[in-house]
Parts: sequence; C-alpha cells; structure tokens
Amino acid sequence: MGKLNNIDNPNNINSSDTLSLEFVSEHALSIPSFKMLDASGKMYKGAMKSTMDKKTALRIYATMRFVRVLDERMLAAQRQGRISFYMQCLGEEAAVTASAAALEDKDMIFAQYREQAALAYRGFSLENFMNQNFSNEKDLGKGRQMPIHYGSKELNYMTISSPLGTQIPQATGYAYGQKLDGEGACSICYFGEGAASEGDFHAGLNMAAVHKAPVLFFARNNGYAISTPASEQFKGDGIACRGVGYGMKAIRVDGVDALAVYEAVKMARDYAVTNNEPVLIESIAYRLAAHSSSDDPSGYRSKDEEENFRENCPIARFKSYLLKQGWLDEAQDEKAKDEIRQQVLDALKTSEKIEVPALEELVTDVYEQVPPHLQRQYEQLKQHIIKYPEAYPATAARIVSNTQEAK
Amino acid sequence: MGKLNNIDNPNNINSSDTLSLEFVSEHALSIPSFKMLDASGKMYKGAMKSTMDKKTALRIYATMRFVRVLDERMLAAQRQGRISFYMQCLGEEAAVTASAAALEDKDMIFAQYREQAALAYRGFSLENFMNQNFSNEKDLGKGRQMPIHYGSKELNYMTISSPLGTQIPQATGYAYGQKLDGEGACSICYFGEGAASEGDFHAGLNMAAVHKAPVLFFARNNGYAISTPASEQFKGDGIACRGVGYGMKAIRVDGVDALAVYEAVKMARDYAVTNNEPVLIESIAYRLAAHSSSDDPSGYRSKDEEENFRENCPIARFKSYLLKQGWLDEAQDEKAKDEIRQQVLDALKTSEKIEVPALEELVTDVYEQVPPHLQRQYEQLKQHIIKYPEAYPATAARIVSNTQEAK
Amino acid sequence: MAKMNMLQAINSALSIAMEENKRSCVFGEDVGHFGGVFRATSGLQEKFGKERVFNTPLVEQGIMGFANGLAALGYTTIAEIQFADYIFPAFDQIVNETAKFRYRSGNEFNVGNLVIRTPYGGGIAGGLYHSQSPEAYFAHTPGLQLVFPRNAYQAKGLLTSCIESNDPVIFFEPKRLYRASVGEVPEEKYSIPLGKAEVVKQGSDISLLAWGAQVEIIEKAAAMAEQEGISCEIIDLRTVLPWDVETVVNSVLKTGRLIVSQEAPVTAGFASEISATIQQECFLHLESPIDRVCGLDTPYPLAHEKEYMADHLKVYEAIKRSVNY
Amino acid sequence: MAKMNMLQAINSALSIAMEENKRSCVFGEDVGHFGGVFRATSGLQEKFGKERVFNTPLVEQGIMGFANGLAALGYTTIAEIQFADYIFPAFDQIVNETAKFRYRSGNEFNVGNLVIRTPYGGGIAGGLYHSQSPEAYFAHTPGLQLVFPRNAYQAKGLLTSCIESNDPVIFFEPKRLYRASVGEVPEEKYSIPLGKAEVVKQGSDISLLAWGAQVEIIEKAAAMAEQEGISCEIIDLRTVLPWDVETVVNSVLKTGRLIVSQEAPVTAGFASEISATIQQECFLHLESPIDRVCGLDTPYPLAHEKEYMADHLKVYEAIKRSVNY
Ligand SMILES: Cc1ncc(C[n+]2csc(CCOP(=O)(O)OP(=O)(O)O)c2C)c(N)n1
Ligand SMILES: Cc1ncc(C[n+]2csc(CCOP(=O)(O)OP(=O)(O)O)c2C)c(N)n1
Ligand SMILES: [Mg+2]
Ligand SMILES: [Mg+2]
Repeated sequence: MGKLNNIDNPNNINSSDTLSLEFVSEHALSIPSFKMLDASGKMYKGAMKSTMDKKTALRIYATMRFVRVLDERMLAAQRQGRISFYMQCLGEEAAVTASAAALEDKDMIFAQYREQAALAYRGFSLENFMNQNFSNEKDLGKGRQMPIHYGSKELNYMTISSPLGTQIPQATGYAYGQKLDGEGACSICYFGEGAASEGDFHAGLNMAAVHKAPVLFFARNNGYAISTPASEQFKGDGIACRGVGYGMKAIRVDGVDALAVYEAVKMARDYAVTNNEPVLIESIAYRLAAHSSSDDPSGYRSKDEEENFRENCPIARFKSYLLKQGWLDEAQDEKAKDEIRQQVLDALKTSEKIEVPALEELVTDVYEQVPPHLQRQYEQLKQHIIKYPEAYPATAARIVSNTQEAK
Repeated sequence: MGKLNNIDNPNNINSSDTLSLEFVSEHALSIPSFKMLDASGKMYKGAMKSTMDKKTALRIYATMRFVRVLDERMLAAQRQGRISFYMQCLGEEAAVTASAAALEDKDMIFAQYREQAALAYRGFSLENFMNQNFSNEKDLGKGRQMPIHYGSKELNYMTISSPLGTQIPQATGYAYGQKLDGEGACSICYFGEGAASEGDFHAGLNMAAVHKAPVLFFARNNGYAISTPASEQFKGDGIACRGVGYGMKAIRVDGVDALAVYEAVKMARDYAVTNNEPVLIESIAYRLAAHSSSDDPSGYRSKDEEENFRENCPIARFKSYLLKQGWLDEAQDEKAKDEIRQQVLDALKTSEKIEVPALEELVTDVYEQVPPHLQRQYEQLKQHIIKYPEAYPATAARIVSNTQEAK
Repeated sequence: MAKMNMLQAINSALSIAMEENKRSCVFGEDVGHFGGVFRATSGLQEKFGKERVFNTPLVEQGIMGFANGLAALGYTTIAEIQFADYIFPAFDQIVNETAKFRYRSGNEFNVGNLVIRTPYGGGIAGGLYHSQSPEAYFAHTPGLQLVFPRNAYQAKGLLTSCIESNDPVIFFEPKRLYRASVGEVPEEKYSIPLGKAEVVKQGSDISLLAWGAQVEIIEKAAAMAEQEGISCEIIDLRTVLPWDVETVVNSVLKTGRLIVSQEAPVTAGFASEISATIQQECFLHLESPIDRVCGLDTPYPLAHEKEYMADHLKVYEAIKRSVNY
Repeated sequence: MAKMNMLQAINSALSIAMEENKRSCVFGEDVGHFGGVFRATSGLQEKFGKERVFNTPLVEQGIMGFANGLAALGYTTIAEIQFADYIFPAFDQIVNETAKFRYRSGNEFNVGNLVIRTPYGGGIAGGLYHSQSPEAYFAHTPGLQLVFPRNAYQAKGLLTSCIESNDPVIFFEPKRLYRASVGEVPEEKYSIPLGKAEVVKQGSDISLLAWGAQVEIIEKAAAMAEQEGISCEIIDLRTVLPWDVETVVNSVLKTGRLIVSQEAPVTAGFASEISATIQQECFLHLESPIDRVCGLDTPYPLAHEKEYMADHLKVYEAIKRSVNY
C-alpha cells in the first residue's frame, strides 16, 4: 500500500503505509554467498568469467604461500620461546590476499590483526615481518607492541591496535578525508564477526553511510571469536544483512574462494570510489588455527570439526585453479616453497640477534618532542640502569658503553 | 540457488550460494507504517478491529490531556524562571501513552526523557511530577537531577539518566532477569532516533536477540535530535529496518495514532513474553516542541514545517475517535481540562514553596552507607555554612536552627 | 581589538584556522548549520561548506573514531563533544587510540592534528550530567594534552595553539563563562603557548593555583585575603597535561604555601597530582600542608550545587588556615 | 585447607556465591563453556547452567550496560571484562551509570549487587594493551569501590566480600599472579573486609604502600632494605576506593616516611592521591618527601618492559633516598 495521508515526513523513512498488523520477519533478508570456484578449484558451471590476470593471480598465490610458511614458522618459534606471541591467518588467506589484490596501492588498509597477507601482498619485507615479531631495533614500530602488530606508512597499512573495533570508525574518517582529497583513493577496513559486535562497528558503518565515505568494510566471518561461536555472537543472518539497516550496499562472498573475493572487492571498490559510498562485504571462511598462540581450541570445538575444514584449504583450491589454467608448475612451486622456508629460517635467525631498541625509544613518540618530565624520567632511569646493569640486560650494555665513551 | 557445496558452516549464516555478482541493495527492505485512524480520527476502511476497551481508551485520553496541560504549564514556569529546565512530549503523546497502556503494571519502563506520559499513565501523582521539577525535599530523586529526570520504584519506572542510549543495554539485562524470574514480565525501552546512533543501541539490541530477553525496543523517530534532522542521522530506512540485522522482529507504526500504537505494542508484548524474544518497534511522529526549554528551533527548521505538523495532533485525532465512539462528551471534556489546569497551577504553587532537601542528602546514596571521608567532608561543609549562612541560603537556615536546637 | 565573549573568541579562532588551511574539518553533534548548542561554530558551515563543517550522528565514540582516522590522514581535525559529561562513550577512542597512536606505531602514524573541544564544568544548574569537569580522567594518559582557557582572550590564543600543535589536545571550555567572559580580543590570529602556566598576579605569602573557570574563584578569594594583608600569588595552570611544574615550584619556593582548587571531586583529581609533586619538589620550603579546595566526593548535585562547589569562600577559608598553620 | 592458585581461589568464591544465591549470573566474553581465557570461570556453566553462566557478544559497553540492568533488578551480577585494557569502551556505563545509579535516583534504584572482575597489570610481555593498570581512571568516581587482591587467599576472601557488598565494585585481578600465587586457601566460604588496608609487616623507619601485584615488589625491596638495617612497614591498601586513610596515617605518624608504589604511570595515578592526602594529614611528622615509585609516563612498552616497570630495585633506591634525605 502507498501513503495513506499526504504529510511529508522528516523522519527519513520510506513512507508507505499498511493497515495490517504484522511484524517484519527477522528472516526478511537472506543473503547468499557469491562463489566462482568449487572445492576442487574448478569454475562452477555458470560462474562469472574471471577478470583476474595471470600476474595478479600468481602474486596472490605467492603471497598466500608465503604467509602460510611464515605462520607455520613463527608459530613454531613461539612454541620454542623465541617470540612471545603469534596469530595465524590459516584458512583465511584467500579472503585477505585477494581482497588486498583488488585494491590500488594508494588505498589505505585498516586491519584487525589477522591480515598479514594483505601487508605481504603490498610488499612488506620478510625482514620487516621478523623485526616486528622480535621487537628489535629495526622494527618500524620500535619494539613497543606485541608481535603481529605491524604497520607501514609507506605501504598504506595502518599500524594494528589490539582494542577491537576501534579501527572501524577510524577507517570511516580516513576515507572521508580521502574523498575530500579527491584523488580516487579509498580505505578497506577488516574486522572479525566478533569485533562487529562492538559499538564502534555501529558508529563506523552508520557514519560512513551518512557522510558518504568510500570505505570497504570487510567482515571476516570465520565462525569464532576466541572460543565464542558465531551463534553466540549474533542472531541475524551473519554480518552482511546489517548493511540494509545502514542504507549501505552489501555482499557476501565465499572467503575460501580467491577468485570470488577478488571480483566482489573489485566491484565494491569501483562502486565506493565512483559514488563515494561505503560497501559492506562479508567473507565466509573458517578460523582453522587456534585463536592465537595463547589459545587451545580443544576447549571449545572438536578435532572433527577442524578436520572437516582443513580439507577446505583456500590455498589448495586456488592452486588447483592455477594448475588447471596452466599458470603454475607443480615442481617449480615445490621448489619455491622450499626456498621460502629457507629464507624465513634465515631471516628469523638474523632478526632474533638484532638488539632491542635503544633506551631513549622508551620515551620518544609519546609526544612529538620528549617533554621535560619524560626527559627527567629517562635520565633517572638511565642512572638507575647504570647502577644495576645486570638487572636490565637488554639495554644496560649499550648505555654503559655509551656513557663510558662519552667520558 | 541453494548450497553449492555441503560443508556445514559455523558462521551462523543462511548458507545458500550464488554465482551472480550482485550487491544486496541498500533498499532491500522497506517497512510500511501500521495505521488504524486517519487524520480526522476515523477508522480507515479496511483497518483492523480495535481491541481497546472504553476504560483503557479514556485513561489514555485523560493521560494525554493531562500531560499536554502539564507540559504547557511547566514550560511557562521555566520561562518565568521558576524552574531551570523543561522538556515537552508535544506531538508524541499518543506514541508514549498508548504504548504504556499496552503493557502490564509489572513491566519495567526504561525511558529516555520525553516519556512523562508513560509515567503519568502508571499513576505518578501531579505532586510527584512537581516535586521533581522543583528539586525539593519531596522529590523522590532527592533534588539531585535536573527537571524531568523522574523515576519510581513503586511504578516500575526506571529513573531517567541524561547520557543517551545507556538505558538500552540496561533494559536488555533487566529483561533477561525478568525472563529468569519467570513471572511473565517484560521491559519496554524508549529512545529517540538520535540515540539509536549510539554504540549502546547496537550492544543492547544485539545482546537482547542473542540472549533472548523479552524487551520491547520502542524507537521514537520524531525527525530530530536537537537540530539534527533524521536525514543526517542515518541513511537506512528509519530504525525498524535494523531489526533484521539483529535477527529480531520489527514493526513500524504511526505514532500519531493511539489505536495503532496500542495494537502494535500489545502484539509485540505478547510475542516477547511468550517467546522470550525482543521486538523492535518504531513510532513515526514529529517533535513539535523545541527540543527543550534551552532550544530554539527557529535556528534549524521553518515555522511552516511546524505548522504543517501542528494540525496532525495525536490528542485531537484520538479525541475525534472517542467522540465518534460516543465515549467522550465535549462539554465534560472542556470542564475536565479546566480542572486539570487549576490542579496543575495549585500543585505548582505548593511545590515551589517546599524546601530543598536537607544538606545531609548531598552525601547520602553515593554509597549505601556514608563512608568516613564523605562524613568528614559533610561536617566541614556544615561548619562552613554556619560561618557563611548568607552565602548558602537554601540550606543555611535549617542547619543553623538545627545546630542551635542541638545546643 | 574587539569586544568578544568566549564563544566569539572560539569561533574566531576556528574560522581563522579553517581559512588558513583547506585540509581542516569541524564536526560534532549539531555543530553544522545550527552552529552547535552553544553556537560556538555558528556561521562556519556557511563559510566553509557542508563537507568541512558538519553534523554527525549522535555517537561520541564514532565522532572520536572518525576524528582519529581523519587526523591520521593529516587533516586538521576539530571535533566537538557537546558536553564533557558525554565524552565517556569516546573514552576508549581517546585513551587507547588517540593518546597511543604515535607511540604504538613507532611514529609511522600520528593524530597530532586533532583537537577535541568540549564544554565542561558546573555552576549552571546542570546537575549530574551537565556539570562535570573530567580532566583527571584524562590526565593519567601520556600522549594527551589538556588545555583550559580562563577567559575570552586566552580561549582564542590557546585554541589557536591547540590547532597548530602536533600532538592531540582536549580543549576544555568553561561553559559557565561562554557568555559571561567578555574582553578585548584581537580579530587577527595570535597564539598563547601550551605547556606554560601563567602567573596572573604576583604575591609573596601564598600561591593559589587553578585552571579554567576556577581561576576566577581563586582571584575572588585572593581579593578577600588581600584585604587582610595576605599577599597571594595567583597561577593559572592553563595546560593541565603535560603541566608546567617549574612555574609552580618557583612560586612555592617563594611563598612556602600552596592551595590548589579544582571544580571536580577531590579524590584522585588533578589537584592531587600537583600536591604530590610539589610536596616532593618543595619539601623543605613548605610552611604548611598543601591544601586542595575541590568539589565534594559525590556526583554533581542540583539542589545543593552552591553547597557542593569549591567557591571563593571555601578557598578564602583555606588561605587563612594555611597562613595560620 | 587446600593449595590453590589465585584462579582456583577466584573460581571457588564464584562457585560458592552462585550456589548460595540462585539469583546470580556470571557472564562476559568467553566465560561460558570455555571458562574464560584465563579459565577463572571454568566449570561454572556446567554447574549452574547456560542461563546463569554465559558468553556475551564481544561488546564491553554492552556487557556493562546489561550488567547494570540485571543488577538493578536485584540480581547478583558478576561481569568479566577480559582484560582491564578493554574496559574503556564500558567507561561511560561504569562512570556515568554504575557509579551514579543510586545517587541520581534518590535510592529508588541501585546496582549495589554488581561486581566487575577484570585481570590487570603488566610484567607478562603484554605490551600496550595487555598490561595496563587503570585504577586511577576509576578512582576519581564517587560511588565505585576498587578492590585488589595480592594473593590467592586474599582473592577469595575479598571477592566474597565484593559479591556481598551492597555497592558496586571493580575487582582488579593481578593476572601476573594468577598461577604464580599459590597458597593455602580454605575450601569453604570466608570473607575479608572491604575498605580496610592491611599492615602486612610492622616496621619503624619507613612505610611502604602498594596494592595488588605490586605488594610483592615492595616486599622484595623491603627485604633488601632490612639487610641494611632499615625497618620497613609494609601496607597492602587492598581497597583503593574508598581508601583506608586512617591505617596509612597511623603508619606514617609512626615512621615519618612513606613510599607509594604502583604499576601505572606516575602522573595522576592513585599514588598521587595518597601522597596529597598524607602530606596534609602528617605534615609535621614527615621526615622526607613522600615518594612515588611508579610506571613511567608512557604507554606500556614491550621491548623495554623491564626498564619501564616499578621494580623492587627502584623501590629499594627510593627507600635509601628517603632514609638518607
Ligand atoms: C575491545 C577488546 N575486547 C576484547 C579483546 C580480546 N580479544 C582479542 S581477539 C578477540 C576475538 C575476536 O574475534 P573476531 O573479531 O571474530 O576475530 P578473529 O579472531 O576471529 O579473526 C577477543 C575477544 C580485545 N582485543 N579488544
Ligand atoms: C551521550 C549523550 N550525548 C549527547 C547528549 C546531548 N543530547 C541530549 S538530547 C539530544 C538529542 C536526542 O535526540 P533523540 O534521541 O532523537 O530524542 P528526541 O529529543 O528527539 O526525543 C542530545 C544530542 C546526551 N544527553 N547524551
Ligand atoms: Mg572471528
Ligand atoms: Mg528525535
């Protein structure tokens, strides 16, 4: 039924009327997952034609393979006590890599923490990864944050922040500025289906719609937030269905399917930049690893469940596709993998020997300049360390020798 | 299309698949407003049969009329400098009163601040209203909050808190407890379309859906949040369309139509209590008054716009209905209105003469017992006031006389 | 020079800054066409357009999240929180994000171009939620600057410095003085340095310290004390974080006595920090205990507002107690 | 008695409370079947069912909003915030709502049955966001109680009192000691009063004050100082708000010296409040300035954690400075 009376409302609603007393069903919207590749890496019959060229495909593949190796190796390093903490991307490599591949380099990436593949795709060096994980003086972050909290101004990858969801309205504000700058850039903002419960999610998406910010909200629905299954996280149909509430276009995509992710994000980026509007993308995959190196999933899910999903490997699926395309050679691939393994091992060994940042870095960057009170605290601390060098082995040697040199 | 592969996902989504790359439109849902009475107070042809009995109808009407008079009088009192602040319900009386009428007395009311009509419907006395507005010693709130921050344990009306949106997750928690108590009670939670932008909105609705709390979220979409029009508040189709994102039933109703509001809320209450589930209700009306006595809407909207809506009066509409039903007599109604005016005037005069609360009340209720440090602060303050009685006229007289008596 | 009240002075600082720098935005609840509930931003949308001066949805955590993002891109970002009492939903974005942005990234990113403007303080019959002075909640947060103007002239000069500062700032505006504080204010741009307290009046017997609207209170108390021959040195701290220890120490070394007065509740307020630091720095020179004259340790009440407030009479009594110790 | 670590002691207190009172709930992120990321709530869902012990969605402001509502209905409400670093999104619900619920309603309503449990503190290589000690942010808020156990025994007894208290409490659990602190803990219920500091060790030359995990640090420093013949009185404040001024004053009147040590940054930390109050109460008895040994005024770093922390050596040096003043 149309409008029953003709007062124009300022309430910002579609003003049709009804005489029948009925709820809108909680199931009024149901959003299918967009797919291209089947589990074996074959194109579905009737699938859309891929626009991904060979170069991009191989770069995506190489990135995924690299991250898989890196993750395995760093987890092992954590187990050996060489680093304190680690988080794997396992199971979500396609979602993260292919989405990053659909962007332009000038686009800003706001990640949650499980998106090292996006950073690798941008070209973050193995050394940079290592130095961050070892909190050494070559870490771009100056050794201040826990492992995996990467960031790079040069690569337009915003430094990771542990508090969940905070990057969502930040991405909106950043993208709003990109719109004002008028250079055709946008932002992508990754977050888990768990983080999507935070108030900052609501703030960020609503503001992006209202202020017309070109931002791609990329929800990684991987079934778990630490131990909490998605069924205890929300009752709606995933995250994508929230788009309509914000007046925002949305799409759901199979996150194990690199081709599908790539096409969906490319379309979304186009739309966002052309129209100055946000788009909500939901990727469906499975967090196959433990939440982090501190977590043991056997406390909340079965090995059977995990095994079930282990077979659904995004890298294997994409690899089959590449093989079928004749873009990849199995033998070369094995060789490349071995090489990467060796490079990672070497880099690890180099990186763990690099010193921690100089003591001064404890007080820099709190403000642009070190203010007097912090300078005083630093001086006192230095004197203290000189008095008790054995108690502060990471920094004492350098301070003591510097001080002696100065004398 | 159904499912393309047969892995069961733990992502808590409807797992159908698609091969076509398409956004879900931001307009995928459009929710009509439920109506029964037309602008002249006549039932629409084809409208559902009302279940509202005469007694309820007259009580709703009397409440709306009372609140209209109270609001007019208190705003005048504010203009005369007799109270410091006031907020009117003008234009939303039907939405608030009829929704309250659809509840049971045991149901808890969480209001935002513009819902004095719900409290009046529950039987809050004229004296109680006055005493709160005058912050005198008979105010149930002990004179601590600004005018219109009512609350009553006895009447199950949670004390108003100024920070917007905070009551939303609180209502969820309260209703969750009501469910555990198993006595068939629920909560209603009112908030404006502006407050619905707060993070607490997202938190409260999502948790209510997940934890199955019997709470009715009653969004008063009245077109404005102070000066901000709804079009700068959100881009989706009002508030109701967010329900589906939370997996929650929703309904939109013409908030100027007391009958429609009553039926919608009754149905929602039934559903919530029977199924232990939340329901989202959006009422569409117009905030006809200034935001508050501190506000001047001429800075952001036209007199023409206001005049347009002034004709769409919820009380007049309901009155026509009652007259048509033969449930109301015009002459008696006029007489009753005069009586109320007189009562309000008398109560105001009485209330403004009542003293402020005793000085002790400054330090009680911070904790259940006054802790030693606050007792000390109180004693010091008392001595100080005794020294400078002219500077603290509201409390000095009583303290000085009490102290003299004690001697 | 022109006569301006504090709102006009603030508006003037904003207008000049936006004029100078196209990459700047002003936003918050109702700040657009309406010009804010106190009208501090009035006329700005007309001058600079809807893209640079705009209303936000009603969500403080969003305003500050958005602001952090925009500032990270290098925009001069001036966000308004309508009342300081409503800054708490944004607490995480400010304390965990704004304050730590530069540090955690090793200076890869920063939000140094961010200014948060917010009206604070009591004495306007605002009750619990339109009266708070929440500076102490932020003062425990390395990375932030907290700035308070005491009058119209200071407001424009300090706000200009805040906007030009490369570190994020919360600029607390004493709403009680918005229209009450009127004075000569240059129409052109000028700035007053951050991080520097001002000795508003020299004195020799006792130092009185406050910030924002409370400076007026200690001035009133000092006037009473001077009548009795007590010479008061009056210091306006102006920047609460990082604060100017040196100026306060020098004053107390001279007078041997200190009273700090703040609007907020006494326990764990910023006056406590000042007292703790000064007793340490000036231990051998103190002739009486450092006293704090503050709000009571209760929420901000309505009916008993007068009784609750740290008014000039309470400060005056404290001066006498200190001098007669 | 049994040997328990702090997690077991906490679990035991929760279990007994839920057993005694059917109208009680425990919830938070991952606290359900999994038993919380530290396993403090393990086994509770099995014992008391999914309706009373449950996972929430990942939204701290929602957890605390929900908790305020449930507590207002009279339920004993025990909410977990997974890390104290993540309590800030709930800051508004705690500071503007929880703390002011009873006052603003004139005691029509209250949330006195609310306990917020949260692991806090550093020394675990947690960096900026798994190390913070945010008590000072809450200490400026009348209406809240802030409680810190220093070991397993204290944890059970204090948590029991928190649960039985009629005022809301934040119970800060020193996660560094969760498994490290093992001791004899009665299996049955017992309680330790809130609002009372404990003199852990008598001494005559200097008073050392801390709370939570930091008590262990001052004990270590005291042991070093005693070697040199300095007699230290050690006080565990236990309740940071409202705090036990009397016990501290009595100690300082005796020793004439005070060092307060906290994990959090020094500026505007709770140590400042203690210093400000004690210099006033004990002015004529102080033989040296009150010193604060605290974290630096920076975010909590990772690589320089050891350097950053207020460790026993820094406390020991402060003791010597104070005694030799
Ligand atoms: C504000 C906040 N609350 C809690 C945490 C602790 N935490 C870290 S990760 C996590 C789960 C996140 O799940 P999700 O968003 O689904 O991402 P996923 O790990 O599945 O990639 C939690 C609860 C946090 N980091 N920040
Ligand atoms: C957290 C918070 N932010 C800002 C305010 C100031 N404020 C009071 S009412 C209001 C507008 C509310 O609009 P809406 O929710 O639509 O309710 P209405 O006034 O239209 O009934 C604002 C911004 C507040 N009270 N609390
Ligand atoms: Mg997840
Ligand atoms: Mg409104």
